[in-house]
Amino acid sequence: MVVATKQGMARVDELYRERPQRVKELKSGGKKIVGYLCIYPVLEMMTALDLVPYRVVGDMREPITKADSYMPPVVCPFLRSCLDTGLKGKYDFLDGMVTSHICDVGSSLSGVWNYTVKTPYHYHIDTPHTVHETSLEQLRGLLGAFRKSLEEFTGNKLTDAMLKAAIALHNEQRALVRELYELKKPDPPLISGAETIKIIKAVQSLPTNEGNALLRSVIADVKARKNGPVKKSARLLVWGSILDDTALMEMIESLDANVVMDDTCVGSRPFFEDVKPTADPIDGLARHYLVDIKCPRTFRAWDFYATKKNYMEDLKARFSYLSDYARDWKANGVIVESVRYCDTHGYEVPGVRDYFKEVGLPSIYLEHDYTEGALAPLRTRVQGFLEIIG
Amino acid sequence: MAYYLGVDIGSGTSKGVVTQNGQVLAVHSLRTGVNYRLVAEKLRTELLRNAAISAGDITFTMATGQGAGMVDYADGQAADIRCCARGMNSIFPRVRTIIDVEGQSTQVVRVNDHGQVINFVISEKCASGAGRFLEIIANVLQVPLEEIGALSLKSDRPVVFTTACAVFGESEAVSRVAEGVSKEDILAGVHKALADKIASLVERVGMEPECGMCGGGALSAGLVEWVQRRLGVKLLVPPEPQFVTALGAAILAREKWSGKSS
Amino acid sequence: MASIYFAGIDLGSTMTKVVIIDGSEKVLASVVQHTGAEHRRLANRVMEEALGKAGLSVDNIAYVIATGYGRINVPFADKQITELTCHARGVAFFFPKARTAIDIGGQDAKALKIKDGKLVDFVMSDKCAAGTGRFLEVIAQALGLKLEDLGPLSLKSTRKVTISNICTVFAQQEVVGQLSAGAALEDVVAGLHDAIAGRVARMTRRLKVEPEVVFTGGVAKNAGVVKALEENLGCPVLVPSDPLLSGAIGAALIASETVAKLQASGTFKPMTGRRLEAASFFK
Amino acid sequence: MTQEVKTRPLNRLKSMYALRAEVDKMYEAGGDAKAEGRPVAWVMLEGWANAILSAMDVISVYPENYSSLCAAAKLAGPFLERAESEGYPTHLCGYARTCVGYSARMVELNGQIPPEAPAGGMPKPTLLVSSGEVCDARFKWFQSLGRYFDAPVWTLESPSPTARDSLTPGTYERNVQFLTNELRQFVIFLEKLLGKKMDYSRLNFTGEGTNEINRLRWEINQLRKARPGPMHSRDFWSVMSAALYRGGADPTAIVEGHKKLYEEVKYRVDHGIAAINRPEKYRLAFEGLPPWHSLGFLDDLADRGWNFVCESAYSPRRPIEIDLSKISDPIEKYVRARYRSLADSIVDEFGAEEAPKVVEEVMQEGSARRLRLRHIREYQCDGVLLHVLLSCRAASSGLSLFSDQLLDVYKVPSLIIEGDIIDTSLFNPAEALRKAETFEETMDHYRKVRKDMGLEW
Repeated sequence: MVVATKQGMARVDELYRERPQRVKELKSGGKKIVGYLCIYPVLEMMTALDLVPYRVVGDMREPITKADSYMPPVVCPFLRSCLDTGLKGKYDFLDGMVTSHICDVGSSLSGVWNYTVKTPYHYHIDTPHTVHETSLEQLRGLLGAFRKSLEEFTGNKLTDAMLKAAIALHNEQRALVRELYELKKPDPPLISGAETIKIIKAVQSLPTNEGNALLRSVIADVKARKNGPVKKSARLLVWGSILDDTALMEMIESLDANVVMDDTCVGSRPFFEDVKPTADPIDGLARHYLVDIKCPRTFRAWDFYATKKNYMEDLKARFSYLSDYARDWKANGVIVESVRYCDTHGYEVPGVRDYFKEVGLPSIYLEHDYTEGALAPLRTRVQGFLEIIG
Repeated sequence: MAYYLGVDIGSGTSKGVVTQNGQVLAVHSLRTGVNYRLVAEKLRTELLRNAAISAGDITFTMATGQGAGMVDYADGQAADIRCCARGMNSIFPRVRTIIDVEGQSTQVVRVNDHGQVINFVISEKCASGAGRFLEIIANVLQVPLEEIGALSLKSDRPVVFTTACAVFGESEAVSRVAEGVSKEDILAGVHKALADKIASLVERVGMEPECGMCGGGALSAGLVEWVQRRLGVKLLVPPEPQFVTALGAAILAREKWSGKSS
Repeated sequence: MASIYFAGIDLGSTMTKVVIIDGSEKVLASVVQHTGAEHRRLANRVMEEALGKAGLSVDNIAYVIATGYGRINVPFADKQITELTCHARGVAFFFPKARTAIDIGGQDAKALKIKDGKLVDFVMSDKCAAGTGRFLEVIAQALGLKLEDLGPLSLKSTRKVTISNICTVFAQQEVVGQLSAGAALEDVVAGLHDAIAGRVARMTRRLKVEPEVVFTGGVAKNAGVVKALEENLGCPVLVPSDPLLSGAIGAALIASETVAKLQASGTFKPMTGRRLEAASFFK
Repeated sequence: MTQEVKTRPLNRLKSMYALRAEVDKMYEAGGDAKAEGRPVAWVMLEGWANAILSAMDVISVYPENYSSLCAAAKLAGPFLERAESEGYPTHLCGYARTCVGYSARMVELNGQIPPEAPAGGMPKPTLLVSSGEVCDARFKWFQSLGRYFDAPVWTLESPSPTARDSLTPGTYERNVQFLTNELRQFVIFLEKLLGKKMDYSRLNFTGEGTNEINRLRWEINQLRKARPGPMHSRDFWSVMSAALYRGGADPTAIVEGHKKLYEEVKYRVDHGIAAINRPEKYRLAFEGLPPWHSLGFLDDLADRGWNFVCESAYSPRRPIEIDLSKISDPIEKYVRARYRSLADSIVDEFGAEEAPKVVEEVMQEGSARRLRLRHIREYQCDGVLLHVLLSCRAASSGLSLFSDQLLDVYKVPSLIIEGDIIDTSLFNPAEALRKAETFEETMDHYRKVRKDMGLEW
């Protein structure tokens, strides 16, 4: 098997340019590669069975031409792009595809993918939306079924021991990513927002152990290097939907700002909470994927059973982690980003901005249609925002 | 002697065709301007003069296009897509997929051997997928419409347009020029963008040979070439592609009169 | 004694404006020209013209701020600042009590919230020509009307028609349809003005409109749109004598403030050998 | 008078009007309840909360229905604009944005109903009951109403497994448990909120009322298979609100209304009377949600001989006769009475003979294609109108695949019309008619194709 010669950021750049490179090597070595959409499919289970989880994303630099036949232009352009990429054969190396009920379009994409792209193994996890005991119990049941299905697919038994080992490995990865984000606390940060996306995307293109190794070498690399980002007047937090391309970050950071923290899913979102160790590993996993990951696709509330509603308490319960980020990473402004036609983020925007207003963090809302070229017009908005806070 | 008249009142230009036993007797086109009624009248006058017949000689007039409802002398109306399908079928009986690039929208139409529409798709509610985009850019770059195609083919690095809006395509072209991008590259960019849009429309209805192109857009040999490259097929293009829909209207006029179609 | 001068240049998508002021914020010269295909060269020409008017030479200018859509294409500027900040500053200069500013330019529409003469919040229209000056230009052209005639014409309207299409190109079709169906030209034009004003007012309300409301940009010269905007916002709308200049004046004022700051901190270094060379950039 | 009726393209059912009027009573009931200080819930349309709420004497009103009502009255515009200025992206659900605009207005008026609100408006809610069923908007939207009301929100989950999962052993029982637990928690929450106990005997009563109405709706829909089609989609939509958005209303009147409706439709079938006053040239299915603001568009199509004989949304469920005597828990009983396993539904629909084939197909393809397409064949549709909603992902994202499979399996073509449930500016009738006329040739063509294939219509 070919072993990667490059390490650290050099390896990251390599993988950012040619993502499937390593998994294709592994495939030729007999490993099974399983694609997953968004961050809700339970990676630990795949890793435990020696499957290689591979994050499926779109390509905002490639015009959508084939997906139109199956998904109208009025739905999430990111998911349309994922399908388009699949229809163009760029995910043909996948042995399996796992999706979950992230959102309406995500679910319908699952069906369309199954019908058109026809990845050999296909599984859809009907993840609930609410955060309370009943839905947790439901998710535990669903994960049991997923476990069975994976066992049939691989022909191997998935024991609790294997699962616990995998959880440990993934928690290690989460810890490493958090360590990486520590390097964004200094002023100037040691890594830029654009680089962060590259690193996370690279990690999401590798088997977990290799991803961890890469993270270690990157952290060493970054600590050592002299040519990191320069000091800028603004330190920004970016909250939003998928950013799987550096284009937007590069635009922001070409101005008088560094992006020092994010809450996005090719960023900190999947990594900032560990899977808690539990007697039955499924309990910890269910809690992690339903409660801990904070994507607007989930209905999180101040107190699910509250008979009195208090808007600010509710916002605090849902978003206080964001003001913690701002405090710890010394952010002085927030970019609220969403891809057009994203309902779950769309409904969250007024609330999350109310919260930032309440805690005195200036914010700006940027909506884009997941087309690299079309980001240019946002430049003036961002610069204007920086002039206000700067 | 039965004469049939087909008029296609488009928002950019209006075209008319007079036929006699399936033969084209006269064609004429005019800028539509701001009044459909007026242009429809002028158009008929011109056509009758060219055909050297009088209004009374016309057996049946079929109107189509944006302003079809404003043609006071019409005996019937038909949707432009049907007309286009019939028109192309009469010129190229073997055509099964038709790309009709009009000023305001682009249609891709699948037809059967009778020239009946069996599937079709129209570009979205925005002019970026239509011939108007080419006009606007040609105008900015001060290149005559006939030449933009040839020029665009000279470029090997088409610029990527960041806007879907035809109107803004203009200001974007302006700033690209300012950035020092060559006219060739800009024109190539516009043609490529349009060819990509057309290709995805073709994807949607599914392409069946033979494939033809008509409408004002087909006047640009450059666009035809770009689409051929993009689809990898040879396109059948009639000598006067802008009249195909009007011709089809005349054919439908005849069908209607002889009770063949409802 | 040599007094000090500042320039602001606003490169819009359709119009380029230059304003030169002196240390006492007195406007010495202002020039407005159509933006051509070659921003930088034009910037030079317009700047030269303004200098001529003011009877100054380029090295008299202490500081130049470029703003607007083409701001990056001004080689002789000390700094680029967005039109958002500059418009806000310029509007506050014209109307000290202004709290809300609406600017409809050729490229986009913006609504600004102003506090103590400074920009505090803003919204901008999406990249679609509807609700911008282009919308009117394109349609005026199609109707064979002069842009400046639209306003007076629409004021004659007695029963304005509703224009429902959003895309400029399709709105144009709709207009022709309406006219052919016998609608009066002034009613159609009034409808177009209402369509723009409606879109812009909706956008502006996101900022919670506070008086005074000031309307700038080329479209503010159109009395019909001003009226429609007042109807849609339900409050009076003020228009400066030259609505095109707010961005350039704002830029010049910010230039003077910047220099003051730099001088105060003793870090002001005037750009040496500022030249208006005609940049040629066709490789 | 009769002369005039004949010339109208649509032949509306007389018994429809009484049922349509019932909807206004629902809003009146809401208003009265508020006036008398009784609790009022804003509720999402779904099968579960209704019966429980009314058994707890909570009056339900339905923002989704109310938004469509505003749209039909052409009064939604200002609410949509208000939502936009409240900072909600304009691509969000038209129902939700109308409701947000309405709520913002209400707050502005210190909780009073906005004077511009049609049908007396919706009173300020004591409780918001949203649903994880059908679409994302429904559980996100009520949460974001927290900006305007201090009313607590309860979100009822319901599973949406893929067809393949549904046929996997264990899935059905798990989901029954899930639903039962969800409803138990809901009851506990209501008891806490209202400070009183649930009276389960009343749950059964209202539950059965709902079932009776559903059975009648289902039987009426069976009659609609006749040629010519006796009941047009417009009549279906006019009466469906009374059946689905009942709130606390006593079901008797609505049951009676549906019995009369059944009789009238039956009479039409027996006497070959069509739902349109024109020869039935084409039979169509309506897929997606209707353009409430422009339903007259279907009259223009009726004028061309288009009869809309069935629709995918709001359809009644096949009545299930299952023995629940062994189930003691009233909530589980309630769940099992209306939550059918896919395996059983396939047997219901295709019969024990064909069922295994269908099941096998589903397990291979992962989707219940034939189940989804079946009504097109049963109702012998010549074409399908796909209404792609610019503000609704849930109703739009699957349509293209549906039309693809439909053409593939039954050679029935689809016409895509873009529009919206609420926002008029997104619908262009002239363009739609232009497409429709063209589409007639397509339907003619595929009629021949089906004949050649030996399909029965």
